[in-house]
Amino acid sequence: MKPQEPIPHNYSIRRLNMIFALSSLVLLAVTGLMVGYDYIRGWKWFQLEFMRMQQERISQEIGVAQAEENKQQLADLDAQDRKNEIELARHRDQYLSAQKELDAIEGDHYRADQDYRFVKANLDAQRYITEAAVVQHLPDAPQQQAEFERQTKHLADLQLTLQESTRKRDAAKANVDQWLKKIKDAEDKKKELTASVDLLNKQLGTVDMKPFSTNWILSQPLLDFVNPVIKIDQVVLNDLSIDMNYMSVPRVDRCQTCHRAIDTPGWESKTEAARLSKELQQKLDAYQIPQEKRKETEERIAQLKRIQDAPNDILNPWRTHPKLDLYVGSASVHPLLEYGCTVCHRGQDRATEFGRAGHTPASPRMEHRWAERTALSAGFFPLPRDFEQRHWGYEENEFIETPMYPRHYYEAGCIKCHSGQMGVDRGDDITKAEQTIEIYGCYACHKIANWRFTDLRKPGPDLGGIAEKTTPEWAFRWISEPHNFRATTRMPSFFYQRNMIDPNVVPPQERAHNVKLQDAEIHAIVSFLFDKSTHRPWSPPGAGDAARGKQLVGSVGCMGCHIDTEQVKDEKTGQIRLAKREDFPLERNYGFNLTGVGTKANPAWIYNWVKNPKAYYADAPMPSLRLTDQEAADVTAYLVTMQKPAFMNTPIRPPDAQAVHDLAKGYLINTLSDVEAEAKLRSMTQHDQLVYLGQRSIEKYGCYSCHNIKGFEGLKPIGTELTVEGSKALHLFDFGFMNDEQWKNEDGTTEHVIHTVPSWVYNKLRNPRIYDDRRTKVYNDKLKMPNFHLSPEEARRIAMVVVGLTKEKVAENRMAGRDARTRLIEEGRKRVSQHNCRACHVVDGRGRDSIASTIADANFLPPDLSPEGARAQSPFLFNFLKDPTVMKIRPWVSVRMPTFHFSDEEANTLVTFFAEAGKGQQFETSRGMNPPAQNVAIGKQVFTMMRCTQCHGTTPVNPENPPVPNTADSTSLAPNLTLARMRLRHEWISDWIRRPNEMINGTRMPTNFPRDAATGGFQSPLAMAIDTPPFAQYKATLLPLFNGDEKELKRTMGDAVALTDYLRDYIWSIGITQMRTAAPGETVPAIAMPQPSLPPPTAPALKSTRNQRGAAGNSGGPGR
Amino acid sequence: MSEEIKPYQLVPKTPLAGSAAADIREQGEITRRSFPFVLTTAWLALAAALGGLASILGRFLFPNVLFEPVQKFKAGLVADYSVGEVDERWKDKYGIWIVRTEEIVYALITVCTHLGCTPNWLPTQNKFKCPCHGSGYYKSGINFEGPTPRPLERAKIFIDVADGQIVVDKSKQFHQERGEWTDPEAFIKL
Amino acid sequence: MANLTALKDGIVNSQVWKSVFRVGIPNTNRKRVLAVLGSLILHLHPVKVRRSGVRMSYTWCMGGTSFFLFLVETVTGLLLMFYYRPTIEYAFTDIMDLREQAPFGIMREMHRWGAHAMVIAVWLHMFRVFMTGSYKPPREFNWNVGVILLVLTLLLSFTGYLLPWDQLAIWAITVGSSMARASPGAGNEGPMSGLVKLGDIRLIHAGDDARFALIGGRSIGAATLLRFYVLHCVVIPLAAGFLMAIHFWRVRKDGGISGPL
Amino acid sequence: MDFIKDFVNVLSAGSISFLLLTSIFALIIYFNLLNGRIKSGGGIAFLGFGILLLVVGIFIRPLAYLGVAYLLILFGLAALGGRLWDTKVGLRLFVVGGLAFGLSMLDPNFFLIAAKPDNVPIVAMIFLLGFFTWLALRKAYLNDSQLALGGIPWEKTESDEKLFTWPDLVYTEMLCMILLTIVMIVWSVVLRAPLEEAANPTSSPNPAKAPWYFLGLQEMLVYFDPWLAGVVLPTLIIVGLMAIPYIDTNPKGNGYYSFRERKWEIGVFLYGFLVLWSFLIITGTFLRGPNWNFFGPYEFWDPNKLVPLVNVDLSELMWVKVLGTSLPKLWIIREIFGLALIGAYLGTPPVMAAGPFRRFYLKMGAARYYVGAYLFLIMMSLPIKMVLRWLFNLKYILHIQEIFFNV
Repeated sequence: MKPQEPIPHNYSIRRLNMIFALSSLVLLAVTGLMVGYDYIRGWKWFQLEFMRMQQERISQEIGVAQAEENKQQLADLDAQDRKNEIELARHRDQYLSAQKELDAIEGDHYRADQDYRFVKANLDAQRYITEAAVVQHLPDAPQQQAEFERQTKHLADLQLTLQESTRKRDAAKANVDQWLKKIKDAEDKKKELTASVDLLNKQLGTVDMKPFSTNWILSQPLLDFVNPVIKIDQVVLNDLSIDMNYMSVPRVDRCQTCHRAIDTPGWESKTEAARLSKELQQKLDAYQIPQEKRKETEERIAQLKRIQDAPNDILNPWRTHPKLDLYVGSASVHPLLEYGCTVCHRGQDRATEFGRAGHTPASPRMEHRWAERTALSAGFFPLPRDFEQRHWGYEENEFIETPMYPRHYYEAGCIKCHSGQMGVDRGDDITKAEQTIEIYGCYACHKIANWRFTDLRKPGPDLGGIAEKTTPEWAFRWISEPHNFRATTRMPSFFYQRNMIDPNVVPPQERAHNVKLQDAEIHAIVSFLFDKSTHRPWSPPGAGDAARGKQLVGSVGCMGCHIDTEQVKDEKTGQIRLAKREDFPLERNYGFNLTGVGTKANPAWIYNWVKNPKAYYADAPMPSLRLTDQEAADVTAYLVTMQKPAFMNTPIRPPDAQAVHDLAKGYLINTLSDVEAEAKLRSMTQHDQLVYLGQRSIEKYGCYSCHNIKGFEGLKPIGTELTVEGSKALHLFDFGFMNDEQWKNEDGTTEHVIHTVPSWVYNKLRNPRIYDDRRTKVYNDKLKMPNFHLSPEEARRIAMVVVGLTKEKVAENRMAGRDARTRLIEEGRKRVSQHNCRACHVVDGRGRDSIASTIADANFLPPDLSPEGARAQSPFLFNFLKDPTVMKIRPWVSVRMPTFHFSDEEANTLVTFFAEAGKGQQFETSRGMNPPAQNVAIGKQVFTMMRCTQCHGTTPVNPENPPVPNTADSTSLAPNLTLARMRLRHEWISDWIRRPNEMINGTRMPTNFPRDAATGGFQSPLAMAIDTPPFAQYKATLLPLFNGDEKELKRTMGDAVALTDYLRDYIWSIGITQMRTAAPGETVPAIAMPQPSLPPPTAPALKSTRNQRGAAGNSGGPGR
Repeated sequence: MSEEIKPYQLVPKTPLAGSAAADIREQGEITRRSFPFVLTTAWLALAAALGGLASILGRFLFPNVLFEPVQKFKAGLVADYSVGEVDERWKDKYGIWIVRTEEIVYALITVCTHLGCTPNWLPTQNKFKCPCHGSGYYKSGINFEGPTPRPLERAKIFIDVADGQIVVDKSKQFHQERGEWTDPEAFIKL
Repeated sequence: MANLTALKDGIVNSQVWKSVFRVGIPNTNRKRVLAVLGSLILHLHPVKVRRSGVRMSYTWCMGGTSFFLFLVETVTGLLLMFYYRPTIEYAFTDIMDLREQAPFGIMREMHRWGAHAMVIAVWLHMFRVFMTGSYKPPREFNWNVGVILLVLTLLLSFTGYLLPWDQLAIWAITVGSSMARASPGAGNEGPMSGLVKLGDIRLIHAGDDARFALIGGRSIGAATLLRFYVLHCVVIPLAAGFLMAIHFWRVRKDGGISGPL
Repeated sequence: MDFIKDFVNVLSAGSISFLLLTSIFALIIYFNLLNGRIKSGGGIAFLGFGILLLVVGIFIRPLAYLGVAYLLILFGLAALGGRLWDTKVGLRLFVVGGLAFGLSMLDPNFFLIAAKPDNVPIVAMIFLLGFFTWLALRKAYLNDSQLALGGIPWEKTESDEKLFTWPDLVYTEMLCMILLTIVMIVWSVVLRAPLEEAANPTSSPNPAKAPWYFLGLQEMLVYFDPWLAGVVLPTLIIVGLMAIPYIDTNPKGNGYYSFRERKWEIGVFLYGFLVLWSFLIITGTFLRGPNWNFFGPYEFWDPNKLVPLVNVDLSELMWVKVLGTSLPKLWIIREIFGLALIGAYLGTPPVMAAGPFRRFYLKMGAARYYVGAYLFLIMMSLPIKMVLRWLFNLKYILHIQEIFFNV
């Protein structure tokens, strides 16, 4: 078909064709590129890699399963199969006839069933019609009624025939089955044998990605929407929304897309596997795992062992989440479907790529290892083979507002929901971190407006009467560098810091000038404090014996809150070195270190302070140990011997007049003009200038935040508020010139600043002045935060809390500990933490390791208060807390329970806390009960049979200072039982006698009624013993009490609960009912009843006391 | 050293003939000889590319991730359900009836197999009745009246070994007509 | 190969094919004419066109590019509407989802770069029309339609810029729209707007001035996002489409691609 | 390398770069270069202007830089043989431009700005504008040389000869579509669309820029009050564009490239489009950094860069500085200088109509003349205001706060 006539063209068609062909090919290639770009995504590689690992593991398990599967059994099963086949063939005709017969019957049965259904349907309709007729009083109601009856009868007949045919059918079926039964049984047995292998093979199939396998085909580019195996895994959390600038957006966590095995056990890291297997093993040995779960736990431990012995460790992102029972597990406290991941870890919830998800490196090494790859491959597969480098594509993305918490800071995420609690259950790191902040007093300068850190007392001592306490010379040297005087002090060093005098940071001439200015400021502060101080006369101590004082200090309980040594033996290196705060339990840092107190304070002050601290200033944290004058004198004598002469002979440079003048003028300029300021300064003497400068310097450095200083009450804390510091944007943190820099701390360690918020906070805590390096600033503009000389561990802990304080709001129902009862407990815990009770006592399972480290024999330690709530009666506890002398329960303990001068409100809070924590009724007093005489008699016999008097005294004693038993055999020390009635709750006593060890682990009270491992009930030692000859006489006395009922007696002797109740009734009878013995001429004060300061929560009602044993005992055994 | 400027001549309007025609043909007019290779590859490539783009648009319409409500939920303990009774506790939230008989517990999906309406359980008449077209099912889910082609589907149901609760997973359904109701995951053996 | 061509002939000559493609492969002049006249799209062009109209170095093909990019924008824009919800809660996360999980999230890139390319193409088209003096009579009106189309393109791009609702977007639009506040007479802070009073009540204030009309509120918020979304997806494209029709029509009516008379 | 970078950084300061661009624009467009060679007379004039700049530059430092750059470009063009519109020369220019851009991409600061996904279209626009301006002027030059010889423009040689739409036009259009799709797809695959953090109405990023095609307007906001720069000028740009066909009565040059026959229209349009609109966009994108300070293309965008920007009004300048008195209270007297200056500026068209432009006035008719003149004046007010601001920090010529009317 030649064209009619050629036509002119602008471009040669041949060239256009060529261009057309080329461009179309390029377009095709580019379309392919687009498909590839969209298809190839980083997370797909992670899922493929995990499938490969699963395949490897499953095939390994198949190998193990096949090995176990005994071939022999399988073989003979096959043989039996063949035999059945042959036998069936022989009886083929009978089998066939049975089958035919069944089919026939099947037909009848179906017909009968069908008829039945039709008639039933008609009957239903008829019932409706009759009811309607009756209701509407229609004339033909009776006929309908009759019709209804007829049909019901007809239906009954049909029902009979239906049942008949069903019976016949079942018989025929049975007849057929018995031929097939043998084959079916063999089949089942074989299937059961190979069940585990079949299951594994089925699993293998789902994870198999060999080319051209179904999974592989279904995950090809344009097909991967049908039923993809490799897909994005997400959890939609609507009620845990993200606060995105005044909007709450539903949170959609997609972390599981790469972290495939996060909630499936079996992929733990080696360390986690070791920890978990040890923990499970412990539980197994302690019978804490219910019977049916034991086998499964053993398998789990075996699996963990296999993980530990595997050649290489499982790497993130394929690891299981540690502590699956607490996090992420479906049965855990924070199941994945309800909490997701980013609630605690933060990070970009919707991201499906490593870099965009906001992973934050903890150290520069980690940052390098994750280093961002070339841009092109950022979205493509990371090189699978470079495991060591593992370049996952970390990019410092400043557009992520909530980057993830780095390693060692994970528990920062707890604060968001647990800020209403004193401690996070099983969150030891964060609990200790918050306690560190409370003890070191960060909240004083930095306002933290959440329940945990509000209305706490000022950490530093009152400086109102400093002149009475110490000398200006000491004060000067102390303020300039407190750590020279005490290594473990909490007082930070404000002066001569890095940005003032560090040689390689501050040029020489400025350094000299700075020193002068710093000296001037210290002199000014000291002169201001001493100028404004009160001068109350304190009575001098009498003659005291230092040795007795030392013994007293060691025994009476001072070492719970104080530290008396400065040298400590380093467990690693073995030599003696300067002590650090971390060498001692946290509670011992509550009071200050006693070394050098002699040089610091004058004896008169020490004497009066030790006798009654509150006299010096009202809210002194130190309680009074009720020392007699002589004891106080002895203690003072000992304390005076603790001198640090070296500290006092460091020279003090006199204040440089010009420096004082310049500094004072610097402040005057704010209000007066230059000329007026000069005139004012000339009019003031050197001392006045110092006092004025001192006041302004105190204002500048914020001493009033931690110390009560007259004239500075109610001022705003000096530091920046930290309430939402964790949400502060990264660019608002002033890194100065320290970004990605290395710097050397004064304790020789080198730290590295990386561009993340946790790193900034950590380095700021380690040395607050580093961000001034290489910056030219006027003297007063330099950074002011003092240096606490925090160790890396302390700094990390505090930084973790700071980073955890975020502005994210969590719905009320998701906050932890919001119910009324928990609020009561938490208020109490706050008091316990404020008064440092854990120095001497174990509360909620924690504490007492301070005093334990100074007292050798554990039997002389103060009591473990874990069960206190269930044990103590509220009035007794209330009075005991107000005035501990009211009853001395453990006279042999040298450590004295101090008087804390609790207000009524505080005492009530504590009593409520102990009651609620112990799950007992809040203000319960059961003193009034009087047990029936018969119970008492029986109890007395049992009491003597159990020989309780070996340890417990039963003779009434004066509760206020009972005689001290001989402490030779320290394991037999036990409280006097006559005090029980006043002190202990009625039903707790019998409970305690039955299972002391479960209440207080390692108590001296023997376990007289051990648990029966099988049933879990209690075994009674008297069950057998009663018939033995030595017990004959007791048996004789007991018989009449049981009206001669031998069998009943035998039974009661075996019944541990009954026995303990009788014991309790007997103890109750011998108890005293009056606490404070009336001193001559003094009326006995009524026992003060604690007022329920808070609305009593809906605690369970008090259990009704068991029915009284009838005098005649006719009601058989006491009803249980 | 630069292009030489020569004045243009006005090209006459006369129709092309002779040499000019040849010259044009030489420019590769569409003749049979040149058509097959270059142009076929061009058109094929273009068709393939456009096909690719079209399938991309198609694939675009199938989202990789769904925000549908959760399919799996915990339905309390077996003891919470009384024997022989159809429990409608989860009907609104998850579209599931839980029925407990003497031997087994099974979960029926509240979607009529006819056209997808939600049937109601009529205790008096002891049957599920679909309001849309009158389909009727027995308590077991077997269809017996109305246009419905097949019985109600059962959802996967099992006991979570960790805390002993019933777990219903609607993402897996079981059809009675395919004999799937015997599958151990279709019911809980008591 | 033979049966292949046979097959081809079979198809091409089948009634179905013929009813659709009335003209068949236009290899004769008559067919070339009919091909153009017969097709809805192609009859946008005249049957024959001046040589300079085809020459790339003359027209730069900028008009065609702009129109093609407009079509690309429409297609990709429609596709994005499948995944984007214009509320302040979901806007940002939907756009993020386009990159994270949506199939072929690259459509967002196509749409955005297409928008920038279209703005450049429209400018270059104006540049070419000016340099060839093609605005001179009889094409003045068409030049004006072109200018309006230019403004509409800028507005399209401006309204589209806000939709991802990230910092870049909200602040670009805040800067862009704050100019409207200063319009004389109609802007709250423009001169002479103080004079428009009823007694002592100012009629033009922050609550009802030009800027308020543009962003539907006193500050950029949910109303603005919705308003810009509707403008971007419906109002301006329709207007632009309508004006383009006029534009193409006038090109033809004013004598096709301009050339020396 | 650093010396060159610093030199370019200083050069890029508003005052120098704008004046340099204007002078180069004049150099290229007018003064005979168009007919292919720098005429000896014209050449000396330009050289003189360059040296003059150097001399004045001794006193006003920036002008020295301007002079050096200007002479560099002058000799550069001369080195290219002065024949700007040859394809060989065009190619060399393109290569030099590409090389300069490539080299400066090595500088991290420049790379940060130029490689930002949203700025890539601006870089593309610069190269496209450059190429198409060169192409248009080259074709205009070819036609002009034909017209000079009394011939006909190239377009006329074929204008009456028609080609079939099918296949020619349709074919090229399809190819153009395919190539465009390829470019779009590759561009989308290589560059990711930016997505910064979620919108936060309380904290604005530093700098907060409008979309790139409005950066010209945002730049104007620095020199004029918002009502002028935000509303009046943009509307006048649009109205101006729409009025072009009605003001331009020159029948010649319709449908073919020619410069000589439409010298004034092309000159004004190119100045408005290339020098004002595109230059402002480029400055707005590349040279405006945090706190809307000027930054050289190779300079680090330091948020705490301090630039003395204290500006002064004309009334303050005259009354306080020159006459040494305090500012009079009544605004009429206070703004007398401003009013006079603006009155003179706006009064020139009627004066010119009577004087030298009489011929134009008669030819175009009153309406066209005045509309065209005032649009031109308002357009030129922008460069004048910019230069006054850069050199003397002059803010308002007319500052009537009472009725909120400032120019």
